Amino acid sequence: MENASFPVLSYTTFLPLVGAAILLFINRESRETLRWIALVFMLADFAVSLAAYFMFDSSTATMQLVESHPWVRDWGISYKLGIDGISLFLVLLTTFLGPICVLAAWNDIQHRVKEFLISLLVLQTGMIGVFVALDLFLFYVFWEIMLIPMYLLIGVWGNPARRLYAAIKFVLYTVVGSLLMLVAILALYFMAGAGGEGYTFDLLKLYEFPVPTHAQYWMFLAFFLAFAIKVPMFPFHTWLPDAHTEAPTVGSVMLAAVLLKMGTYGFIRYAIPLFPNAALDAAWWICLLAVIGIIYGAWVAMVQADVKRLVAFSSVSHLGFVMLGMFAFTAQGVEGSIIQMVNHGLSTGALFLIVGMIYERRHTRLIAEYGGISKVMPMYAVFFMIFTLSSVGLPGLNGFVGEFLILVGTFKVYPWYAVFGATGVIFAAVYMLWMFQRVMFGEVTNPKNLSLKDLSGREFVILAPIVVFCVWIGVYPNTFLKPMEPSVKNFIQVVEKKRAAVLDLEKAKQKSAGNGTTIAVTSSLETIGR
Amino acid sequence: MEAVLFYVLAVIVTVSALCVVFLRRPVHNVVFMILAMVSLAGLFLMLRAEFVAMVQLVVYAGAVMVLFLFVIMLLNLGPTIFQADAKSARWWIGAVLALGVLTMIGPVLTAVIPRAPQIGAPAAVPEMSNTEILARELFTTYLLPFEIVSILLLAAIVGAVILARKRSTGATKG
Amino acid sequence: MITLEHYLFLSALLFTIGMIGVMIRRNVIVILMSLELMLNAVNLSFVAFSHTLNSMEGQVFVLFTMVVAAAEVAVGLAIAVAIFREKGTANVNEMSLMKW
Amino acid sequence: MIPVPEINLGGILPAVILGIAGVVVLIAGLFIRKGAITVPAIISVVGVLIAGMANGPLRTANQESFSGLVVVDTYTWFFNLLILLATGLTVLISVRYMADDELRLPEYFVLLLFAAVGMMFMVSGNHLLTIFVGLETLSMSVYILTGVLPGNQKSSEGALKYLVLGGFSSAIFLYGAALLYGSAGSLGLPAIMKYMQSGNASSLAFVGTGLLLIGFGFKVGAVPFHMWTPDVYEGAPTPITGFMSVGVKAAAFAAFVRVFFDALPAFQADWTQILWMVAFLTMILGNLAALVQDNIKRMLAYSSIAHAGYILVGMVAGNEQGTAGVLYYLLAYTFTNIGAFGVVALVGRKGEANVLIDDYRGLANQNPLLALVMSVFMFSLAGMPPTAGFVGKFAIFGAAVSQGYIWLVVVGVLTSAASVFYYFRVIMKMYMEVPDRTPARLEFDPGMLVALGIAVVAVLYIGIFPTTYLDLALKSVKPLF
Amino acid sequence: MIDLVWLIPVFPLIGFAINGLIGKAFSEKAIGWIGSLSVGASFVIAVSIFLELLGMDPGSRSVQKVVYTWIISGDLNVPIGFLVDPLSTVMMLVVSGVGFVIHVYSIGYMHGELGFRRFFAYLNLFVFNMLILVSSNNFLLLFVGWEGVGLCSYLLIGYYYEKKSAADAGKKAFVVNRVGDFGFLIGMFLIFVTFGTFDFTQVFSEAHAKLAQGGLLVTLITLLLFVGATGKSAQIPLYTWLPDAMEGPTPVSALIHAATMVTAGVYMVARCSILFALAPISLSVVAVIGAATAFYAATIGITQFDIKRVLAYSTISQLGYMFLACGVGAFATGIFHLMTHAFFKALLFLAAGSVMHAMSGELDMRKMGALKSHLPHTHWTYLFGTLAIAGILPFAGFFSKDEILFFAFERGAGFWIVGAVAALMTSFYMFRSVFMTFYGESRVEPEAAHHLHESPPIMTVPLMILAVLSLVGGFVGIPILKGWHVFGDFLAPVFAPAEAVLKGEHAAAHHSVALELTLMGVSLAIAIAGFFYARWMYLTEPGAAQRMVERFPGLHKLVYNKYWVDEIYDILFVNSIVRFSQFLWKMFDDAVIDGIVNGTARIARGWGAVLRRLQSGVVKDYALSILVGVVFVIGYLVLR
Repeated sequence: MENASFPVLSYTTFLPLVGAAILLFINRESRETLRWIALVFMLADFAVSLAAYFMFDSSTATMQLVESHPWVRDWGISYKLGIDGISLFLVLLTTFLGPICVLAAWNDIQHRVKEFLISLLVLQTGMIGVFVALDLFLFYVFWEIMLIPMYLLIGVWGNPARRLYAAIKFVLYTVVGSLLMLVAILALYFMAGAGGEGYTFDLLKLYEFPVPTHAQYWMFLAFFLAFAIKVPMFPFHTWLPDAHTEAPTVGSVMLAAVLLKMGTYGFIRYAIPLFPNAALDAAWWICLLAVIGIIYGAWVAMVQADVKRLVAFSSVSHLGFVMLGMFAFTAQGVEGSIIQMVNHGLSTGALFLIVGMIYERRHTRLIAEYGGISKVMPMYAVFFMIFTLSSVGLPGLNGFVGEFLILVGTFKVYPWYAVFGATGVIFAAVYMLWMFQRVMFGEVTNPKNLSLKDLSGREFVILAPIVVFCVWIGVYPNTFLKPMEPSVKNFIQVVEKKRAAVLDLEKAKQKSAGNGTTIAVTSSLETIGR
Repeated sequence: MEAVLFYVLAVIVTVSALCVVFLRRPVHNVVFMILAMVSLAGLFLMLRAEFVAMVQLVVYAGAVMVLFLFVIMLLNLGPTIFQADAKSARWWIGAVLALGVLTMIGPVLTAVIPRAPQIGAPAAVPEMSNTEILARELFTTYLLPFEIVSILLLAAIVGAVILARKRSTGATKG
Repeated sequence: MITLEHYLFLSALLFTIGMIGVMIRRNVIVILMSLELMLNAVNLSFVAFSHTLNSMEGQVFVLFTMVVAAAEVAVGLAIAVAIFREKGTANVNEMSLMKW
Repeated sequence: MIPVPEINLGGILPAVILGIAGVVVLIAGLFIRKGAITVPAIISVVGVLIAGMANGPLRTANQESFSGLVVVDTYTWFFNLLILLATGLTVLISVRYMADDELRLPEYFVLLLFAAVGMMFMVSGNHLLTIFVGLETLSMSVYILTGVLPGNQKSSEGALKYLVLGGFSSAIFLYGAALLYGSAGSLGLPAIMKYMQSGNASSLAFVGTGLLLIGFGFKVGAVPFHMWTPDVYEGAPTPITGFMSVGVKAAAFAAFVRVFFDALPAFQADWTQILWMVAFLTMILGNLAALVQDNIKRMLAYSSIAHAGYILVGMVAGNEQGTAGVLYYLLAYTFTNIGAFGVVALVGRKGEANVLIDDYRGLANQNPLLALVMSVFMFSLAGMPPTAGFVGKFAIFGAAVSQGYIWLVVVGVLTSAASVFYYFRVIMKMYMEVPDRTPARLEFDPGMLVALGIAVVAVLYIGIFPTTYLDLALKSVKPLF
Repeated sequence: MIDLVWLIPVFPLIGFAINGLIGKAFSEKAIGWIGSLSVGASFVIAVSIFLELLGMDPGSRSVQKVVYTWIISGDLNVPIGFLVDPLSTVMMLVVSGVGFVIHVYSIGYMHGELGFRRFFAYLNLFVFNMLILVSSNNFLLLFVGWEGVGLCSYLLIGYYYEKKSAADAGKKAFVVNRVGDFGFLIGMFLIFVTFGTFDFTQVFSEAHAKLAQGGLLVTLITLLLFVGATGKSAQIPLYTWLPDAMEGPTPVSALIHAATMVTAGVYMVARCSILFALAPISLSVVAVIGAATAFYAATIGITQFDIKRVLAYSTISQLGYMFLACGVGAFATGIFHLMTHAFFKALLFLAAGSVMHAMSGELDMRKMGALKSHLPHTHWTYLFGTLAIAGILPFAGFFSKDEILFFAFERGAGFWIVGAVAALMTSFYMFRSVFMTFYGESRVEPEAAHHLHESPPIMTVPLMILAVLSLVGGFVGIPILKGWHVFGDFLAPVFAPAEAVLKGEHAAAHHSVALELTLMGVSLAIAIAGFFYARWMYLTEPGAAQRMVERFPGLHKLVYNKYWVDEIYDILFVNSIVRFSQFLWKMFDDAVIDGIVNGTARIARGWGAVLRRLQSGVVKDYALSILVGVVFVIGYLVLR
């Protein structure tokens, strides 16, 4: 694949980093300037990514706008970027939220503005990088880089109570997973290399390489751990509520809207296509976990006293849907889960913004502290309502399309999972509306709430575009479904084909006690007792 | 004859070594150390290593041990109770482990027997004295280490000087 | 008949005694002496080997060992003196400001 | 009469220059007014630079000289470079420190340079005698440097512990050498190798190998021969600690690798087993013990033990990639750790004060840039991309995986996951906590600035564009295979 | 004209947009009329479409209009499309027509309310969703409207959100509906996996081919769909939300919880008539549930004093009738009753609203009485409504209800008896409400008394319109006389396939005029009996009610408290789940998982603390550890 004429992806990825670099040299006292520069760079980044969107040809499934330059030659590491229908919208989502986050932090963050904006921009680069990388090494680098600014966001600007605990918990959780994944990456690299493909970290080349099943299990396990923690899937989710609760608004937004998607994206881009046999063999169990997550998250969310915590657990539930659809492994399921990634990014991100706005005013996240807010903040109430409904999955808004596709897709394969998953829809209504009611409805019991000001112009500007997209996806999802259609189809075919190929290969080997260095390496992998 | 000499020396060495380790008075330790050195020198002689034997006597038994003696005088470490950690398990564990090493290495040492010629076989170049050969070797083949060692000694001297010159404030920092 | 391994055993014995000395004595000075014992033991092996093998290398090595040992003693004693000046003891067990 | 010995200065020129520089400093010390340390420092740096130039040509060289006592090849070149880097940076970060700690001794630099000389002979040694003498020169200087702090009991105590244990381990090393000599008939590495290849190697040789391994294991601070490390690191003057953690370690590993891969490949299967165990213990103990340290020097000491463990994994892998990984890792580690200790020395302000991790509270407010730099070093130590530390770990673990040591690598990554905790703890203190008392001003000096600048840039640069350096490492280990 | 069908839902949407976004600029009147006229416009179009439909020959009265494709994913392809056939047309007419009237009424009723604009916006949004629901050409779009109306009912019930009870009621309505929707959703999935499409015509035309008659699959599908219906249409067991829904403003109760939304379930069942026809079991379930609800709700209705709640339970009971009709296979009749019910129930609610208006918000009938003189228009309109619902000839209710009873009888006398008894109770409690409200001696509290006033014409005119409708509405379905049942004939083509199946099932019903006439007489008698009994109890013999209560205290208590169903549900579902969730959160999340996580960390640090102790600080111990190493290494090498 030759390089794209105009390295739009590199620009998208590194523009924020440039911004960060520039900020380094701005006097920390002139906060407005800092904010404006950050905002400008985020907007520019969004513009560039839009350019990428328009350059994107939605009729083909191949990687597009590919840029590939050798990086570490003798390890076969290359700087390779590219997007397809699957990553396209995640990139757009990220760049879209960038400026919004800067705006959201405009008044929220008052101390160490400079460091904050720098971390934010670096984080942006890391996240986009994860979505556009097509080289395992590069991917891993971005994957880890992203940790650092997030750690700072939570730890420095989080709310004093437990920010340190939450921050380190977030990091350790992630690192444990991703380091094991690193081992798997290396193992894969050497197997493929010995397997004659030539030593390379190029994802697309590695797709070709049929990993023997027993090795797949180990590697998939490692990848699964890394991604499942990030998603987070049911038993690995406990870092999420803490991180969300302690993080500053913008941190929560980025965390919910994009970081979690890195996990799901990891599955769809890496874990499944690289190890199809293991993935599909495990699908049943993973779906089980997903369903448990859906219901568990919803139930636990229901009894939370802290708005942010509640939304955090709702994320666990929503991401459960995403995983369910993905591992149902039908066209609807996968497309649904991708759409749902975007949806969750929009609605949950927006919810965190909403919560942040009122937190800015009252400095508490306890539901009990509120009540009757609608009366004092009507416009706020409207937005809050819309996002609540979109996350409840009301038809006509984005949430419905995703959840519906996922459930339909799942129902074809695992009817019972779909049935139980669907109960999540009920509980979603319960906990969201209950929360909404306790916060917004009733008399204004708490005198502190009487004097709250309604949304400012800035806040309106933050929320309005998100609403637009919520409605857009809800009413005319094809804008988003069409571009991903071919990629998803191709994804499914590729995986199925590779899976079959591996099985055939192994049958063949069983027949003629195969030679082939693959065997050698795998046997060396088997003798991992040394 | 030879055998007798060897055993006598061996016994002296061993005993005095034990004394070094087990006697309570540092001064006595030094004295027995010297004794050990001297008898080792004897063994060296038996092994036809005259020069080494000489150095052993002059440098070790002479200089080094005297240095020890000086220091002991300087710090006048008078008679103290037998300073071994009799009580602590350290004593036993240490001793046992050390003996363990001995017992393990011991049998291995026999491994060389087949290659070992009888003691008393003529040295390589009979027309030259051991010292001469050694000198030749030292100044041709082993010239480099010889030079390096000079640096080592220089370092040691400098070090000894600055360490000794350290004025003691007594107060520990940090 | 006195064979090589007589010498080797003797040296091993000395080495062990030296180790024991390091292990059980408290007095810095004596510990240094025990170290010297160990080095001497090694020297014995070297000389014995060199004699058997008819090669000078061993004896050369011994010379260097002696030099090193001497230097070590000098420095070691210097440090010991310094410490004695500061703490007024030569007991290593009391030299444990730094632990854990 | 004695025949003129074969002399070829070219190969050992860098060492010679350093030695001369040392002597010059020593003499200069007599003439400049007492307590002036800038001049000696400058002389030393210049000496290091010249030595560096003299080292250049060695890159392509490949010959034995001094009747096979030293071998001059790319491997030597690489490590000479490393040693010069370590020495130079140490000198740079020392100046301010010494000024603070009425440690105004020119001899400090002399010993530093002599130590470097010793290291160079260690890495170029092709004969156990050379290696031994180099090792002792190095050790002797470092013993003294450790104890050099006036009126600081910790310093003296550290020196004594180091000396006693050092002597102990050298005795063991020597005994091993003796046994090898007895069986191989010579101590030249080629001779030993020939003998080992011959097949009828006596079990004496095995034991000798084991004892050598212990000697080196002591120097690199591998469990269970590591016990001296924390105390000595804590007691020694901070820059010297940095020097030990990179220079001494590097030299020791250089000799370790050369001896074991050059002379003892025949036993590889066996000593690999031992190293596997040692590496395993080292990684676990180092990281776990570091988790609970409050003194940053001690924490870094344990962390350096842990890193020794990672490097040993590279040796266990035992192929070219593995050893190349070791070299790259040492390079990365040199910059990183010298930098880290530079910051420690800087934050220590008055010598050995402020060495608790808590003393880093609020550093980010007081001096954001310094905090950022320190964070970079911490990330590199924790093995986070895009720093050099990450590429190093990647290289080593990769090699180990390729040889099928998956479980060892898993232990490695899990322990480094644990290590993230204590490295990030420093960052946490710097960025997320506030000092209980307003700390004294930080005083920079050009030397420190240059050193830190070089270190941080290098850590990032060779982390992001590692290709060249990996190639170098790979070329440098060629002579061993 | 039919091509413009999409305009029908769009007009209210526009109304919603205008009022919602820029309404702040307008005066109350403007807002009100924008809202109303947008619905009126839809009505006009609906009428014209209706006329056009009449122009076509009965066989081809089914037109589809696809606007655009909504979701394409794999083999899933869902259009935004409309289906114009008699059934949907009738529904559109009812919804937009009644909707329009109620909008106009609201202008007066909501006058001066704080959230006036919000109210009309929501109301328009509701009408939009309702029209989508009834006019969509596929299940998914129907589901969209289905959920949409649920949302609007949530919003409008919670209109007085400052009242906790109101907010709770709104939430309850939404959640309970969600439970029903859950069933609906699963049903749709089954349909999709069976037919590979959501399109009505396709599904229904293939139904016979793809589904074995009375087979498990079709039964499952229909039952699941019916679960959805029970949620929307407040049938046992999911009816509990409707009475609470009365917290909303009265026009809302009229429009949503009487005339339109709650009938969505009936519409859906009728729409899927063929599927149900194929599943006899489901049919009988529908019938039983319908009958049971009709009876059960009526009993509760008898004992309530809150006028709106009385109406609410009567609504539930009437909906029961409709399902009973569907259950016995008389889908057309069900729809017929749906329409008439829309008229008179809306009327009743609006009249009740007018009463409240006059009584400044009082709802308790025990505090009313003798309002006849003060509220003449309200009185006679309410009376019309009552006569209609009680089934007095010639009011609309008579025809539809009687027809239902007839078909029920055909299916089985049991159904008929239950229905008849329910009818008796209906007429009883309706007249009871009339007497308690408008007749007898006034129990009005003095301060409320002196500003009693008839409502303004903007409210009374709609009442009159509806009153007329509930008088004449039944004439489109005159039984017996061939060809006079215009309504039934109009709908016939829609239900033809279902009819066919059912006919095949049980032998053709022998249409004996005599029987039908007798039944008519009986039901009329029943209605009148109810009237007199109520009159006796609440007019001529005040206190009789009290005696009754004293005679059966237990029974009364039980019924008066609505059989404690709400409480039981709370205990069974709400509380238990909340408790369990608490447990999960505290025990599992915090204790177990985080316990493991933090535990690992603690163990690691613990080990660190242990290992550092090895570092005793005594140099000889260090030497010892080296020695240990020596022993092991040598040992390994020697013993290997």
